[in-house]
Amino acid sequence: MAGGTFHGGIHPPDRKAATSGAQIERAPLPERLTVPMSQHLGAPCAPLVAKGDHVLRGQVIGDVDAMISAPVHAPAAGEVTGIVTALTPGGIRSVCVVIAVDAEQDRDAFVPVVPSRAGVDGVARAAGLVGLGGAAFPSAVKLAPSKHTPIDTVILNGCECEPYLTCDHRVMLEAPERVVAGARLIAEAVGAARTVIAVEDNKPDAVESLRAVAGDGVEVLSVRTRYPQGAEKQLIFAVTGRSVPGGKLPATVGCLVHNVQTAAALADAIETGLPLIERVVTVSGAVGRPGNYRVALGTPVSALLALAGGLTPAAARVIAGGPMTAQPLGDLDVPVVKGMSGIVALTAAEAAPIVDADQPCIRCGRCVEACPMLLHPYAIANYADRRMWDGCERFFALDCIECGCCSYVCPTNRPLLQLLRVGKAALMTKGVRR
Amino acid sequence: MRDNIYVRLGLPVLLVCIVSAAGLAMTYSFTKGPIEAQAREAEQKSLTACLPEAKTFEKIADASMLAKASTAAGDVTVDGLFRAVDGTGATVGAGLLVGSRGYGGPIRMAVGVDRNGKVVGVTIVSMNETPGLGSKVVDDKTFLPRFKGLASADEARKVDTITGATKSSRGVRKGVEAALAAFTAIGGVEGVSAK
Amino acid sequence: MKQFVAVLKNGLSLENPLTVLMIGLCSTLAVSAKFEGSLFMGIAVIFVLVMSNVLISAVRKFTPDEVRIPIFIVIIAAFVTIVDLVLKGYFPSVYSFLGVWIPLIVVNCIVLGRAEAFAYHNGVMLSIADGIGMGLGYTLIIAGLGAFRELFGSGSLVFLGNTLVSFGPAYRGPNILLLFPGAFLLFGFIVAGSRALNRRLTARKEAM
Amino acid sequence: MDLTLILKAVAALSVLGVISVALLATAAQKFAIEVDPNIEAILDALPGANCGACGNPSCFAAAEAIAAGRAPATTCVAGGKSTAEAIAALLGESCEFIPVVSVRHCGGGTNARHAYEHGGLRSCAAVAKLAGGSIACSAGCFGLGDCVTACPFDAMSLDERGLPVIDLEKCTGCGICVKECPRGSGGLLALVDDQAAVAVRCASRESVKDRRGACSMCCIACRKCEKACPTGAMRMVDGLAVLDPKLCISCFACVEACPQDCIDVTGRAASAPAGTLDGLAGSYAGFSVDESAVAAATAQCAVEAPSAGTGEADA
Amino acid sequence: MSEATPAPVKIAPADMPPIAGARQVVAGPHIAGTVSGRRIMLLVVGALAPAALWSVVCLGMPAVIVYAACVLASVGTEFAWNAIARRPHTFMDGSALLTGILLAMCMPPMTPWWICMVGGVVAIALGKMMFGGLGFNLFNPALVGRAVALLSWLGVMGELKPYAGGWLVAVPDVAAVGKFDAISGATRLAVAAADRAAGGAYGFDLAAQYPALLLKNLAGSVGEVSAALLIAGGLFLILIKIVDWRIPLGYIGTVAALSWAVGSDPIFNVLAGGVVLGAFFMATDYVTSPITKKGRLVFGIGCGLFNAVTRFYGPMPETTTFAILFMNGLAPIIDRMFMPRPFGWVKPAKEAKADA
Amino acid sequence: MHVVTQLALLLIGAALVNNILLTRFIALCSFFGISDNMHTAIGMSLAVIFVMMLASTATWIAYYGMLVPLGVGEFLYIPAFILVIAALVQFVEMYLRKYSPALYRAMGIYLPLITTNCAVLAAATEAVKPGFFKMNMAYGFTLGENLIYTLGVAVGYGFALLCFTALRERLDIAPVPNVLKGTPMAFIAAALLSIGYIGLGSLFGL
Ligand SMILES: Cc1cc2nc3c(=O)[nH]c(=O)nc-3n(C[C@H](O)[C@H](O)[C@H](O)COP(=O)(O)O)c2cc1C
Ligand SMILES: Cc1cc2nc3c(=O)[nH]c(=O)nc-3n(C[C@H](O)[C@H](O)[C@H](O)COP(=O)(O)O)c2cc1C
Ligand SMILES: Cc1cc2nc3c(=O)[nH]c(=O)nc-3n(C[C@H](O)[C@H](O)[C@H](O)COP(=O)(O)O)c2cc1C
Ligand SMILES: Cc1cc2nc3c(=O)[nH]c(=O)nc-3n(C[C@H](O)[C@H](O)[C@H](O)CO)c2cc1C
Ligand code: SF4
Ligand code: SF4
Ligand code: SF4
Ligand code: SF4
Ligand code: FES
Repeated sequence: MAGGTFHGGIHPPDRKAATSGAQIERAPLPERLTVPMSQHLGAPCAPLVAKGDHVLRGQVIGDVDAMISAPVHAPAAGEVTGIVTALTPGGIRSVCVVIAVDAEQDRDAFVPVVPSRAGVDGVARAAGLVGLGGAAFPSAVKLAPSKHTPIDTVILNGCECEPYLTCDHRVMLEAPERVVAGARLIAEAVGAARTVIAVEDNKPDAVESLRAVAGDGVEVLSVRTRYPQGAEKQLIFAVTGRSVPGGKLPATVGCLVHNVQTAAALADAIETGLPLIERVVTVSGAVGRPGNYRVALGTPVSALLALAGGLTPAAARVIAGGPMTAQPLGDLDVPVVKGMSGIVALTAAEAAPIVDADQPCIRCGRCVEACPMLLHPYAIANYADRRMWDGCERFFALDCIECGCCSYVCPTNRPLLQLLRVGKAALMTKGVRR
Repeated sequence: MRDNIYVRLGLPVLLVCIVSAAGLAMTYSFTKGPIEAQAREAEQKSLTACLPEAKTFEKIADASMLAKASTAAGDVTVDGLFRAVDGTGATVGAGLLVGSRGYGGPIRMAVGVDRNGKVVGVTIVSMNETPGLGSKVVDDKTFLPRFKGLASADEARKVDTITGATKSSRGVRKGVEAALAAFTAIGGVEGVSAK
Repeated sequence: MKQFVAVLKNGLSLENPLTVLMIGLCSTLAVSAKFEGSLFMGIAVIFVLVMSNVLISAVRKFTPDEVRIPIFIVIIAAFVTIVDLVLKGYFPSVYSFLGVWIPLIVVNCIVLGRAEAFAYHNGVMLSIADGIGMGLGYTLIIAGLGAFRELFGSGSLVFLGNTLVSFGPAYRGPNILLLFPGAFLLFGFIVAGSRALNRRLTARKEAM
Repeated sequence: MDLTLILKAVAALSVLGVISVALLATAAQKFAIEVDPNIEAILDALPGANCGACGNPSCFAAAEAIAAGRAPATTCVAGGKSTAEAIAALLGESCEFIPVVSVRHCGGGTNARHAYEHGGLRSCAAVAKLAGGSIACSAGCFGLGDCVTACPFDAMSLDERGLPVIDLEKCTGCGICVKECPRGSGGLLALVDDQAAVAVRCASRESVKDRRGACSMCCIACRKCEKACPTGAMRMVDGLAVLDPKLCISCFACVEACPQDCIDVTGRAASAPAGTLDGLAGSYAGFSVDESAVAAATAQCAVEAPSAGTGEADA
Repeated sequence: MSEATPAPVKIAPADMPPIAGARQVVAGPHIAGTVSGRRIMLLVVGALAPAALWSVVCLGMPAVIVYAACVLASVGTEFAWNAIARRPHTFMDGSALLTGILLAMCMPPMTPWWICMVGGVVAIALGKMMFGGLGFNLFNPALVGRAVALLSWLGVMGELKPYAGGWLVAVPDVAAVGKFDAISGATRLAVAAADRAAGGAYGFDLAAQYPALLLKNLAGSVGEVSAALLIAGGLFLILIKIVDWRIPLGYIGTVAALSWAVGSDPIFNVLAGGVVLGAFFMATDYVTSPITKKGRLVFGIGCGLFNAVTRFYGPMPETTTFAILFMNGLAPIIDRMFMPRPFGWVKPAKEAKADA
Repeated sequence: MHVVTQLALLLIGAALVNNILLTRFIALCSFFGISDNMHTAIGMSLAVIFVMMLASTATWIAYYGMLVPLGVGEFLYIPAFILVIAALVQFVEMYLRKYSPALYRAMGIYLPLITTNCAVLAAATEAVKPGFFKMNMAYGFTLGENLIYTLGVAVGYGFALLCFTALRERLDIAPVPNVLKGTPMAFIAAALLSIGYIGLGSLFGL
């Protein structure tokens, strides 16, 4: 059996104390929302509104007729002042709808979703639901029942293994019933026999609160605290003992994984018709007032930071998400998007040192030991550094889940993950499949 | 006929083979003399060096004697037995060519034994020992003389080896031991002088 | 004639068999512990190369393609055997040092390599030039290597029984030069050096 | 002289010789298989760099494909015209080969605004993934030289502006740089007709306002080049000047006209033998533009394609 | 959805607390562990320190000279190389220091200073920098230095007198070795080998050598003075996870097992002849040993096998240097034998069947 | 000595102690030429093992079956051996190309290289004219010993070649100074690898 853990991994200092006790606070609306049409994996949406239109909260403002996509809704009532191309936190440039927020508005009123097809996945699609665990994969695709690959186990991912982040933790504490309701809905939708909510054992209070409302048929499982416990394949292994083959989906081993916030949002969408227009974001690190905020999508990161007391003078780096996998932000005016779980400001001392690839690998083997995918990161990185792509392929670069464990442990701080990404990108453009 | 592949390919090869073989056979007959002379001269030279008293060394071809010598020498090969004859034709002792084993390969040496069965001299004919290390058995001028006057394999076994060249010097020592043993086995001077 | 000289020069620098073409390495590394031996090796190779180049070039028109290798190789082997017998008969000390390496001239990659690559396609005169050029290129390196290893490894240079140079008995040279790692090591440096030189030569040629 | 020895030797070697020949001759007959002699010949004609630009794993694989008719004589992109012609001759075909070279469509470098100073790995591919790239322009060059290291023909180098310079004499048009550049698909590097005499140093598809904010050398869509071009080779496509090399006559009117210095001379000339600026100046004069522009063009060319400059000295 | 409804608030730029200074744009992960390459090297130096200091105490001035010459030459060569090649300086990363110390520890105490210097220069220049510096060398630099010095001046090093006398401890370690020491400076291992060859005629008691080998062995190289301190240092490194236990265990285990199999004393054979130094500190060099766990075990066993077999059946008993260098040469192919299988890896054949 | 022990020692001696590449400097051209690619190295190793076994059997038979009875072995063995080897290699190449294309692709392209591979002639010669390899064997081999010996030589070749190829794979990604890049560094690596083999010198008295 699984034993509640996986191979490899690391134990970074969790630094969650600053926000794990902070109640979720609803962020005020900024003057202007910049809502990207591409907040998810898959086809970007086309704007359905034009400059000068007035939109209502929850109104669909962007959609596209593609299987893998999710519509975008107006996070607040206001007037569309422009359709522009702007940078998103992920580093891509996306078409964005800019909304000048109405000064007076009811923040709870919304236009409920109108599903175009029946079933849980139809609602998920209409609500623009995407994975809130980071990848922002359209949930409807995952929830659509499939005959070829029946799902027997639904796992809710409440691990939140990244340091600093506490938004999932707070949601599990403050709204456990919604998480459980979401879990039930998902299990029902895919016809799974077993439903597990997996929480790392450093959050016993969350386990408690979930167990209190779980009832029959929903297991709350405490798993070992170890990064990246929350990564899909590792979590499936920890919970069920099954290994997802390289390049295959979890469904091949009968599993479906969703983040706890995704489940909660799904419950909202089904029960009240609320589309995905807000999410909980942890703001932590070198900021004046760290906390967890419920933020309207499209809010500029700078406004959110301002709300959180601004950056302290020591802040040297701002990142969008947990420190292991997050993208750095070059521009603090980028909007909050569906997949953004946190904003973390790091001081120079906390942040990893900046090094170029000329730091040699001393072949200590720590990265090999840490890699949860059992790869040889040092080798892939060496080959990527020399642009020897077939070397990358020989060492299975495409199996890397970009967890960053290897870079974390490397004593010479080689930019392993960055090199791995370069190698993977090169292999993918070459058309190599895993 | 010309189109036959066997002929087309075979004739040139055959021709080359015939010419080469003939040429080589001729060269061989020309050089055979000098080669043998060289070999003999080299033999004589090293034998003389270890038994200066003798003028000539006559090779002993008696198979049974050779067999006896070989058996007595054990691992060490006996490459040649010689009757040492002085200017008057009298047998003054025996020369033995033996091949022992050192660090880097075979050590071939000549051992001269006098009428009384005592070692007169040892020379190294060829060896492959490491320069600066194994080569000490020659470079160390005190080493080979250590065998002078020894009369039996047991005595030879007590000769000290050279530090750092243990294996080489032990190889030489074994050669001398074997030479003495072989000399005894073939009946000493009597055996040698018996024609 | 110009071509003759050009081909000859080629073997010495830009297409040196050892440092550029990387063939004929075995004997180079093996016998270069002593200057005398390596010099004779070089001479032997020149002899075999020139003679076999001449003969092969001469009979190339009558050599069926399918059996060219056996024919070449028998010709080469014949010359090698001649060298073998002559050295054995007249230079026994050299012979005893070179030992195995004489028969192995047959398979010395330079000899067959040049037969295939040059003599089989060119006339007798040019083949002679190629033989001499390649042979000299080989000899240059191997004798130089031999001189260096012997001189600095053992402290003296002996040729046919005469000591040419000596650092005296107190000299303790790095013995490793005489052992096989030393051969590999020095040759690596020689290749590096000759490459740098070649690069400069080529650059100059291009500049002209 | 030992006659029997000679006879014995001759007999021995002859026997072996005969056996060998018998073996080989039998083999030659029995095991004969059809091999396409063309493969070897084609392989000889290929450059042997095994660069993989043609999509075959090695030159040998390419040769096999060409010989089998699975690939055309022009398969080898790296070998260029001469290779294609040689192979076509081997196959008894004639070939239509339009040589291409790689050209950079960016004049940014030190002229471009940098969004941030990136840290870590000095590689364009890596920086492209960092917060949208280190320069404000979404199409411009990062100047970290991934293309330079990737070029198998040593045709590229980074200049002091932090832009890759392509030596057109060495560039074989293999297109590897275009593939390796993270912004190659956006047109930053592109393969163009070898004869293209000018290049637009901008590939941005952003609004002119954004472009101006990002770079002082950008194309501002003023249409001056379009108007100046006597043959209509320079046209405005979606707010960006684009050259049609087939129509270009190397008059350099556009170079002269561009207020942004955004159009550059490549060192090639449409109607003159490749690589000579003399011929270029002639056709230039034919369009009666003043002398200083020629000087300017020549000077720019020296920056752009050093070897073309030396080529001129040669001629 | 029953939260309080705050009035819509607008954040005017004037209200905004400072958002400045955050200009680092670097790829993730954004936090890093605390182990640095330099710290690893210095910890290894630290683990060696007790044994090294004790050897200085026992051997006195000659050991000081050997240490000084080796370290100076190593670090100096690294400095000079980078200066000449105009590369960034790396002599402060601690690995050259470590190489120097380890080189010194495998030199005989009476080695002339100039041989030590040559060893140090060769170790760094030939053994490391030519390969591209730290992390790229294929063979253990210290052992390359020692091997080249040894092979170059076998005569000189073979004729070194044993050193008797130290600073703090006056009694030299001669008694246990018996008359052999006086004659030739032979190590205990050499005496044991001679004794074995003579069928035990010398009556050399192996078990009686333990105390000397563990605590104060003067017949051997500088680093071999105290096996106990080396073992302590090695165990410390294993404990703090700098060294993988597989290599030392495989090495020492194999030497012990083979010694036992040929009827010699396993403990004596492990303690003598630099096996402890080699197994804990030299075979474990990251750069020149396999990186996979299985590979490391195979590597350790290989070292032990080579060491023991050559010790018992070869011409010279001290073959630790060669054993490790030989296995260094095998390390890449060993790694290649244990190529990674990613998590969830399926045998291609099986997968094909499943798909069909 | 038991005959099995003796044969085992012969094998170890030929493969490791007197390794043909690193301690006897034979067949170096292919060693350096082919060691830059693992696939090629594996193919070559297999081809060498196969051809050497075949060739040394053939030459042994030719020598004892013909040259010695005729009394011409002394001076005719070089052309005779090399002729046999060349013909055999070419024959095998043709045969494989026809009947086992897979095997031909795996090792066929290396076969021509083997003709001029010093190892084959050297091993064939050692079998009938002992001493060349400095093996401490003072007698000519029987056919069986010859086979074992040749196997040892060939396996030793393959082993060293594969180790070296793996080493060079790592050299490929090392920032070696420019002058030393490529072959020079390969020689230096070979030098250090051969130091390891020194430790095996004279093992078991071989
Ligand atoms: C093209 C594609 C198709 C997918 N299809 C499914 C699916 O049918 N069922 C499913 O459960 N997940 C599906 N996924 C989602 C992934 O399994 C995974 O949940 C998602 O990529 C986020 O994972 P991560 O955050 O661990 O990276 C799909 C993902 C991609 C990229
Ligand atoms: C390294 C790594 C760590 C992750 N950690 C978490 C986590 O702590 N919590 C989480 O919900 N998802 C985490 N994920 C994302 C999951 O793999 C997976 O995509 C997600 O749980 C799917 O749920 P969603 O589609 O609802 O987002 C992580 C992914 C990776 C690659
Ligand atoms: C490269 C090398 C070459 C050697 N050459 C020889 C040699 O030629 N002769 C020899 O007896 N020992 C040779 N040895 C072995 C040792 O020098 C010697 O056997 C060992 O030190 C034991 O010697 P001892 O018993 O006199 O102390 C050599 C060792 C090495 C590493
Ligand atoms: C556990 C460990 C053992 C080491 N052993 C050696 C050694 O035996 N010789 C050496 O020169 N360097 C050693 N080093 C230092 C460093 O790894 C070595 O210099 C590299 O091989 C240089 O690239 C060691 C380092 C560590 C961490
Ligand atoms: S980032 Fe990739 S290679 Fe590195 S530890 Fe994670 S999965 Fe392994
Ligand atoms: S952790 Fe770093 S130094 Fe260690 S093996 Fe991996 S890349 Fe090399
Ligand atoms: S510049 Fe680009 S297209 Fe030209 S040769 Fe280099 S990589 Fe190929
Ligand atoms: S052209 Fe592309 S690859 Fe080349 S330096 Fe610019 S961004 Fe990098
Ligand atoms: S392999 Fe080329 S000379 Fe030996």
